Formats: sequence, structure tokens, C-alpha cells
Amino acid sequence: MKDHILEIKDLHIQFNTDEGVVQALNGIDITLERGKTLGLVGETGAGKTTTALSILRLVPRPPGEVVRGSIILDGIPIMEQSEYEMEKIRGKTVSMIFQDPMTALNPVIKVGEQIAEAISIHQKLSKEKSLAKAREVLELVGIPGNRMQEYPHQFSGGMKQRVIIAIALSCSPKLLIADEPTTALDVTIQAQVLELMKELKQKFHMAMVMISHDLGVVAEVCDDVAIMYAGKIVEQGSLEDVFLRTKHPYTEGLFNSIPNIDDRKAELIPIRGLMSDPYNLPSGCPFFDRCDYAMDICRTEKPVKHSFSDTHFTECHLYTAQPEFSLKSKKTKE
Amino acid sequence: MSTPTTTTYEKHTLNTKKKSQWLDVWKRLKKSRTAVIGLILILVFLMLALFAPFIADYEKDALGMNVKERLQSPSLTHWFGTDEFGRDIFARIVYGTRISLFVGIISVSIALSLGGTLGAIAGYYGGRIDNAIMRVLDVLLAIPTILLAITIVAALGASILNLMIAVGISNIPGFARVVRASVLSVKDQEYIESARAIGARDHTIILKHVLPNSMAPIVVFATLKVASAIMATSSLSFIGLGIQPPTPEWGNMLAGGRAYIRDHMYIVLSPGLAIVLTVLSLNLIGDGLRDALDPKLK
Amino acid sequence: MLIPVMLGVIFLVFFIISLTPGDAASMILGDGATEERIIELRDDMGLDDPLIVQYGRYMWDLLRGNMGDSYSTGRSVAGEIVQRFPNTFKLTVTAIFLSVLISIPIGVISATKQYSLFDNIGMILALVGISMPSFWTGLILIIIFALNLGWFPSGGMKGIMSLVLPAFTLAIASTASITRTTRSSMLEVIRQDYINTAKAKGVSRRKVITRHALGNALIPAVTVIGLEFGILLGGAVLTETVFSWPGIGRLMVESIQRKDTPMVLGCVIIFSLSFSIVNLIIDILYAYIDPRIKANYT
Amino acid sequence: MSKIILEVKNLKKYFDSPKGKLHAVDDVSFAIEKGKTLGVVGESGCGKSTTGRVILRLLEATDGEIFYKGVNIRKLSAAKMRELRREMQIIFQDPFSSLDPRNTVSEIIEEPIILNKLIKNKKQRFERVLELMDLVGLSRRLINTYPHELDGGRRQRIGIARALALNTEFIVCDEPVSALDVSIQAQILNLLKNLQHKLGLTYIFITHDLSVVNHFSDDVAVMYLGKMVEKAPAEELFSHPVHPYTQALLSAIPRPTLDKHEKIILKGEITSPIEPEPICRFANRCRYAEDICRREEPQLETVEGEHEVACHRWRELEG
Repeated sequence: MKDHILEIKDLHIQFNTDEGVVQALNGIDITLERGKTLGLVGETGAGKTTTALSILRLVPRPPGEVVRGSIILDGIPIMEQSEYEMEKIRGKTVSMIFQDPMTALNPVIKVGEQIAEAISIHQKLSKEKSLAKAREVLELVGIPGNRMQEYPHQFSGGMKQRVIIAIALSCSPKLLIADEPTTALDVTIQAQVLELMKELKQKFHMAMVMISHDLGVVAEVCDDVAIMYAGKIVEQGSLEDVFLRTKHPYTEGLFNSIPNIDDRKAELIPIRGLMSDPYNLPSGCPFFDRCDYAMDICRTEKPVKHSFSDTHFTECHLYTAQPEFSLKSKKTKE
Repeated sequence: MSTPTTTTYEKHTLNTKKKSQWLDVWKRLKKSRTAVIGLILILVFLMLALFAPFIADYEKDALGMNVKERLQSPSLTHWFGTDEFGRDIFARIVYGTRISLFVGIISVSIALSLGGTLGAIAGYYGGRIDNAIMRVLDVLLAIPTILLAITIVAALGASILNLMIAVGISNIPGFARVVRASVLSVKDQEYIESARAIGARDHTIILKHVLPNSMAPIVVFATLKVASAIMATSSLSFIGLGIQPPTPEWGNMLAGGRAYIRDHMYIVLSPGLAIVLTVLSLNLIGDGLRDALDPKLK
Repeated sequence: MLIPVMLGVIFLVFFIISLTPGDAASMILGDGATEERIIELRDDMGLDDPLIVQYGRYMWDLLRGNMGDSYSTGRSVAGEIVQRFPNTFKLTVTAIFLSVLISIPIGVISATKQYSLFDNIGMILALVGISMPSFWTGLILIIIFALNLGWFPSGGMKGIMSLVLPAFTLAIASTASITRTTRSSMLEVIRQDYINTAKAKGVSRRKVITRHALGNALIPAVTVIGLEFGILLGGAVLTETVFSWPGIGRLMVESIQRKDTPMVLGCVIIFSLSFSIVNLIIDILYAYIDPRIKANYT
Repeated sequence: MSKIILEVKNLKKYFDSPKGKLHAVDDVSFAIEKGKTLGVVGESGCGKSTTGRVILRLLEATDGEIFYKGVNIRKLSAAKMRELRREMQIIFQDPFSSLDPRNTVSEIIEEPIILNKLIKNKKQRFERVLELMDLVGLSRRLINTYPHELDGGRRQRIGIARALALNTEFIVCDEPVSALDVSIQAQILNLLKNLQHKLGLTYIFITHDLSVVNHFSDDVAVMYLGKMVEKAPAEELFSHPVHPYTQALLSAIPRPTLDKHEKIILKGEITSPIEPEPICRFANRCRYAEDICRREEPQLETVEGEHEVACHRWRELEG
């Protein structure tokens, strides 16, 4: 039995809206070892952000509703905590970095105070001591301490994201959730921020859940990968498992959709069609109508988990029917 | 990202005919209970205004003095009682509806056409023209709206026409600002650039793309402004600068009844309630329209 | 900005007032005046000079604190205004403080408990509040609290008790609209990403609202407070009339009735000047609550 | 050289800002052959989108010349320019804001046909709209839907159909896929490529995504703060980047593979594009910068064949 920082079991979350019920998460299982990084990959509407917010219990309620499932964070059953206890967990045990650095900082509060706030809450320090500590953290993320007194609008996008990282790390959390932390940034700035995050992860021995739509970013930062589609994890495994021994047709489709920078002649093989309407998910496999390998059973029955090793599993009927099955082609070469 | 409200999914419907977007707005408006109450109320007032001659006789009931029946409390013959000259208050309120709605709508039309044009020109062309127009409007805005109206009526003299001109002019800067802001926000959209890219001229762009897309806030604002114009009309009449007695108008009815409130409070109750209900109904509709026209605000 | 706008305002109001029909000279001299006397006085007052010359003269006098003499009493306009202004100031400032004190907490609570009973009732009351004309509300308050309960005087200005009813009357409408703005900007703000950031670092729910949300939500609220002050000044004209409050508003109404143009002109100017100064204060206040604006100034 | 369809010479576009002139595009020159794709890459604020708009005269250039089929279009009257718009089109980045929300799919696609009086007969025009929808892979049943009822990919297809509704030969594609999910992005890229083959279109492909540009373009121009710093055939540029900025940019792309490569992490602040001094604009962040870079502005020099670079030190660094 390994020591897990995070265990999510059979998590179902839905949103009850005026237009109907959106099944956002349909049975998510995630286990993450201490100090490891998991990449959560998927497209718009796959349920990545909802998963992340549910770990901090920040899914807006209403319209959000946890139908069933459990989340154990650092041994604490999240679902059973009071709001007051959650406040003590947020920022201390787990913290989160949001996607858009332009809007994630409070425009009317000085950045120094925004960092110091978390410190004074969780470490019960005086204002001066919190500010002094905030300055250290700010310098740790590569921003001169004399910018403590400035407001967010005086910072560039990349700098803002550094401030946000500083806030998240100010109380040395055991788990960091990063929701597309570099998507809004330019490539060269993205490289700087990713470099910083890798460095800090080592330094703090944190576990991390990295949400991204970019398999390139995941390859650079993560140990494990989970591919999400329509509120489910369709394939999960180590980086090698998922990148080299791809099992799920959707994962294959994602790889084949990315232009390969090292091979300009390579043809793109897009996934046809669109993601199913989340108000009205099909009764069988949600990927069924876009899948080149679809069988009759896929239309009617939900696939179950099929494991290939301790770490690598997929939810696809192909392997229950023919255990030796292997996907046609994966364009990307190693 | 994964919250459902931010993503639009294709509705799997077979569309064979173009649906009117105003129909959608109407459907959403119908869902708001408060907006429906407002609509019913305003409909009642419109009916009263329209069918006033069938409800009461203008000369006899609303104007005809009858000293014997003065200051009578509400009864079956005089639903809302009679005033100091023995005139039927209900009849006067019914005819007052005509004036209030008429002045409200006409003065807002004046403000909308003049202010709207100024705002649209300022917003679309920008630069120096915008600057010049906005500076002039700054001056108008520096005078509190109702005071500007009072000043204009005071100078021109009290009459229904001057009242409409005064209330209309004093609302010009407000409309100019709203239209300008709305045009500005639409002008920056890429579909305006896209229209230019396919060779559309300025007037096509303004008429076909800018105006239809900037209508929503303007419609809402105009509805709310009819409400405040009605309020302004009765305010001016109350201080003797609007509709002059004996012509029945809610504001001047209140002014006339003021002296009798100690013993006959009903005399000021019903004209005041008429104002509150009309203004309230328009405000309810305005709020409902705002939500219906901009579903993302919900 | 203040000075050019005020110059524009004075010119505009001067121009509007000059449209008043009737001859000032014959008005001052009364009915029995001879033709010669009238011509003489016209010449004295420079009434036959071009408008712009008259304006120049007026401005020149104004700079030296002279706003002319009243046509009806012959007293100095400036003197009269200086004497009355503190009363209007007392009334409007009390009203705006009342509004802010009541509306901001209600707006904040309504937003944090959206669709709760408190929110629903609060919003209905707010809507009714902006739909009530202040002169009518004033009359109703007089009927209830002065004539029936006898708690407060029904008019005049004697002591603090006489301030209660007029101040409340004046405050109702602005309380309602500041509440609505606070609520909607609060709703907007609590959906922002930085609120999630604050929650994610473990800030308590209360502090999220008071420290992170309120500061941002106040920015639009302050704008509305500035605008409401203008509406409040306009409302003062009516409220002062209803409560016989000896302020500038009542002075203005009386002067209009007496066709005392220099006095009317003086009143409008002092109202506009107060409004402009309030807006200036609001602009400065902005810089304090919104650091992004401060950056634009320096 | 008669195959050149568009040539831009010393193009400049300055914007007024409170602090002075913002040099969005500063002395950019290039040419495109008919049927080819020129990729323009760079990070936000490098002037790539402005370049595209200036070429179509959606923004008026501050200085420079734009020749389309040998005609200097900056000198054309408004009427003549409108005529030319039948051939020169644009596809926008944001499929949400580039379609008028009050128009249906068919109204959006037929608007250019009506405005340019191409087909007067209503029935024929309807046929043409259906034909265009087929061409871009939009299901016919969507003809009366509104853009907000559709997903980003379909909306982008509408934008493409609209751009093709005229006698289009040349299209500026302004980040046409960056707002889309990966799987949809691939669909649209393939569509644009097929259309190019089928209709002989010429593209300027503006993007910040280097992998897309490599996949899509024949030639690539790299822009940095209004300047073109390097230009070469795509294959050459990606295998042999010479400018230090291009090198950093290429190395910074996260690759979806497991073999790790060394990254160049840039340091230093980005120079302000407002009234920039006549020096190398990348010098602040360049690890090879020397005195000369902070003294003089580098000019484009030929490295080899079609490969050009604007760097004072490229010869030393190559050697």
C-alpha cells in the first residue's frame, strides 16, 4: 500500500441548470502518490476544471451537485468536512492556480498583501511577519521584493502568473492543482513558468495535478497522465504507458490531431464529429459516435475499466472483447 | 471551462425556417413573473387611456365642478371619492393616464431620436467628433436632469408641448451616453471588421450590423426612461410648472389635494398610487427586458 | 474640467432663461410704470445689448460674487443663496448618508444570498422605492407621522426632528437605486476568478465578501452615488416644497412663480456647481478605491 | 517572378497611444507566390495580426507599399478597393465575435454575394449558399441556425464559407484555429489545406503556434515587436533557425514526446514597442547581445537562398 496524497473514488457531479441536467463528472477515480505529478488532459467540457474544483470543494452549489463519490485528501475525507474545516485545508494542504492570470488576482489589493494573506491565515503570523515571508516567496518565484507594493495591473501576464504561483505556494501545500497555468501565456513565457513550476515542485516535494489540453506541456511536467472525455477518465497510466502504449481510441485521436513540429509532412488525422451534448449523454460509451473502432456493444453498454498493469488502465470495450487488441496506428514516433 | 453555462452546444434540432430572435426574447420575458405583472399593469393603464371616453365623461365627470359633492370619501358612485371641487377622482385619474403616457412616450421619443443620433455619431466615428459631442453633453449632464427640465419650462412657460420639450431635452445626454456606449462595444466586434472585409459601406454597416446589435441596452434604457419621464411630468405639474389645472394630471391633482390631507387623505392616495403603479410596471418590464435580452447575466 | 463645464453650464442656463417671454424692466417697475421709465431701466440694465454682452457682464459680476438683485424683493441674489444654501446642504447630505448607510449592507447581503427571501423582498422594495415620486412619499409620510402619529413636525425647519421626514423622503429613491447597483455589481464580482483564488487560499467566506469582493463592487456603486446626488438635488426642489423647507429648492420654485429670473439663474447655477463638485470628489474617491485609475492620473 | 501575387514593401503601422507612437508593424517586407502559404509567427504584440489587417486595408498603413497582382492597393480609391475585396479575404481568430449574432448561417454566407451583386437571382443565390456549405463541410440542415447555437468548429466553417463566397484568391487567416480544441483544430486545418489545393488559394497564415505553422506553411516569417527578424522556407527555418529569438521560440514549444530536449529560457524584460530606439529590439532578452546590438538596428541579411535574418551577430554565431 503506497502513501497517497489524493484518492478520488467514483465521483459523480452534475449541474442542475434551467436547460436541464449536465452530467459533468460520471465516475472519476484518481489516486496520486505524494510528490508525484498527474496530468489531466481533455478538451473543453470534459470535466477537468470541475474535477479540480471538487478537490477543494469549490464547485459552485447550486447549480453543482455531488451525486456520489468520495475524495480523500491527505487522509481527510473532504466531503465530510465542515465549511470552516475546509477553509483550514484550502491554501494549506491543497492550493490551486487558475487558468487566466489576467483575472485571477484581485485588482484593488497590493500583490504583497495578496500573498501575505494566506500566510497570516494559516500560520497565524502578525502582519509584518506575514509580509516579510511573502517577500521571500515573491523572490522565490523570481520577482524582486520591491514590487510587493505594486498592484496586479502593473505586472505583465507572465509576472502575474508568478504571483499566483507565489500565493499558491506560500504555505507549502502538499498538493498543488494547476488549471491550465500556461495556456494564456506566450510560448517563451510559458517555458519560463513551466521551468519555475518544475523547480518549485522539487523544492517543496509537492504532489501536483496539472490540468492541460496540451499533451506537450503534460509530457514535460508530469509523471502520470489521465485522459478525460465527457466526464470520465478514459485512459490513465504513466507517461510511458499513455504516450508509448496508447490504448484508448480517443487518446490515439488526440495524438493524431496534433501537428508534429519535427515532421511537417505528417498528415493530421482529426477525430470526426463533436463531443456529445452533455445535457444528453448517450447510454453507452460517450465516444462511440466518433470512434473508428466502435462496435455494437459500444452503443448500448458503458465500458468498464480494463487494466493492463498496476498503473495503466482504460475504459473501452475493445479490450474486454479481444484482450490482445492493439490500435491501428499512432502517428507520433518517438 | 467545464461549467456548462459557458459552452454552447449545438441543439440537435432540424431548423427549416428562420426563427425570429425577438420571439426568443418574448419567450424569456414571459418566464419572468415580475415582468408579466408589469406587462399586465401597463396594459391596464393603456386600456384606461384608450377607452377613457367609455369609462367617464371628460366634461362632466373630470372637469365639471359640483360643490354639493365636494370632498366625498370613496363610495360606489365615486370609487376614489371626489376632490375639493366635487369632481370624480377616478374619472380624473383615467384622463390623467392619457396625459402621463402621452407625455412620457413623446418626450422619450424626442430624447431617443436626438440623443440617440448624437450618441451613434459620436460612438461610430469617434475621434474629434466624439470629443466635441461629449464635451457639450458634459455641460448638459452637469445640470441635474429634473432641474434642467424645470429651467426650460420656467423659461418657455407651462404647457404640454413645452413640458414634453423640457423633459425630452433634459434626457438627451442620458440617451446619447447609452447609445454611444452600446455602439462602441459593437463597433469593436470582429463581425464589423468582417463586414468591411467583404466590401460593405459605412451606411450598410451601421444599419445592418451596428444598430441591430446595439438595440438591447437602448430598448431597456428607453423603457426605464419612459417611467422616469412620467415621474418628471407629475413632479413638474406638482410644483405648478407642468400641466395646468383644471386639466387632470396626477401631479397637479396631488398639488390641489395637498391642502386637504388632514381630513381627506384619500384625495392624495389614489393619484399617487396611479403614478407608483405606472412607473413600477415600466420598471418591472425594463428589468425583465434586461434579463431577457442578455441571457448571460442570469 | 470643473471650470470649463461650469462656464458652459452658466452660458446654457443664461441662454435658456433669456428665452423667458416678457420684459424684465416692466416687471420690476410694476403696472403703473411709464414708458419712459421702462426704457430708461432697460438701458440701465443693458437689456438691449446682444446676449453675449449680457453674458459677459453677468460673468464679470459673478466672478466678484455678484449675482444681481432679485426682481421681486430687490435683495441681492447671492446673499439670499448664501443664507439658504446651508439648509439644502443639511438636507441633501443627511439624505445621501442615510442612503449609503442603508443601501450598501442590504445590497451586499442580497447578493450573497441571491434568490433568498431577504433578497426577493429587498429587491421588490427597492423597485417600489425607485417608483415612488418623492413629493407623494412626502405627503404620505406627513399624513402618517405628522398628522396622525404626531411624531415629527409636518413642515418647516425647527430643530433636528423637522429634518427626519424630509431627509427620509429624499433618501428613499437613492437608497433603492444604490441598493440595486450594489447588489448587481456584487453579483458580478463574486463570479470573478480572483474570488476563487481567495477561496482557494483558505480565506473565510466572510472575509472573501468584505475584503475581496466589496472593494471591487464599490467601484460601480460609487459612480451611482455620484449620479444619485444629482437626482437628490433635483428631488430637493420637490421635497423642500412639500415640507416647506427653507432651502434653495423652494427658493427656486417661488422665484419661478414670481418670474424672478436672476434668482432662478442663481439657484440653477448653485445646484449645478454643487453637483459638479460632488462629481469631482467622486473622481478623487475613485483613485483611492481603484488603483488602476490612479495609474492613469500619474 | 510573375507568380508573385502579393508583395509588401517597407510596411509600417504606428498607433497613437498616450505615451507616444506604438510601432505595431515597423518596416516589414515580403512577397508571396500564388498558391503558396506564408506563415507569420510571433508572440502577442509582435504585430502579426496588424500586418494582416493592413494588407487588406482594414487598417490604413502609416507607410509602405502593398502590391496585389502588381497594383499598389494603398493608392486605390474606396470603390476600387471594394472591387478588390472580392479577391482578398480574411478569416478571423474568434469564431464567437466574428459572426453577427443576429444573422443566420445563410444570411452570413450570402451577405458578400448580395453586397457585391454577384448573383441577383434569389434561388441561384440559395443554391450557391448550399454549395458553399457543402464545400466547407457544414451540414445543410444548419442553414437557418444562428451562430451561437453552434460550436466553435462549425462557426469557423461558416467564416470560411463566407470568405469563399466571392471570387476569392487570397486569404489572410488570422489565427483561425487557436480558439479551437485540438481535435477540431485538426479538422479545420485539413479543410483549409484541401480548399487550397482545390481552389488554388494563397494564404497568409498568422499564428502563435509554431507546430501549426510548420505543418501548414511553405514559407515562414518570424516577427518580434513589429520587426521581421527571420524569414525562410519552412523546412529550412525549422531545421536551421539562425536568429536567437527563433531558436528560443522553437526550443520553448512543449513537444508531446518523451525525449527531453534542452530549452532556451529567455530572461529580461520585453522592450516597449512605444517609440522604440533604433537598436535590436530583442537585445534585452538575448543571451548573445553585445554592444552593437544596443547601438544599431540590425537589417535583414541573406543567410542562404531564401533564408534571411536580422541579427548583428548571426555570422559569428553560425561559425
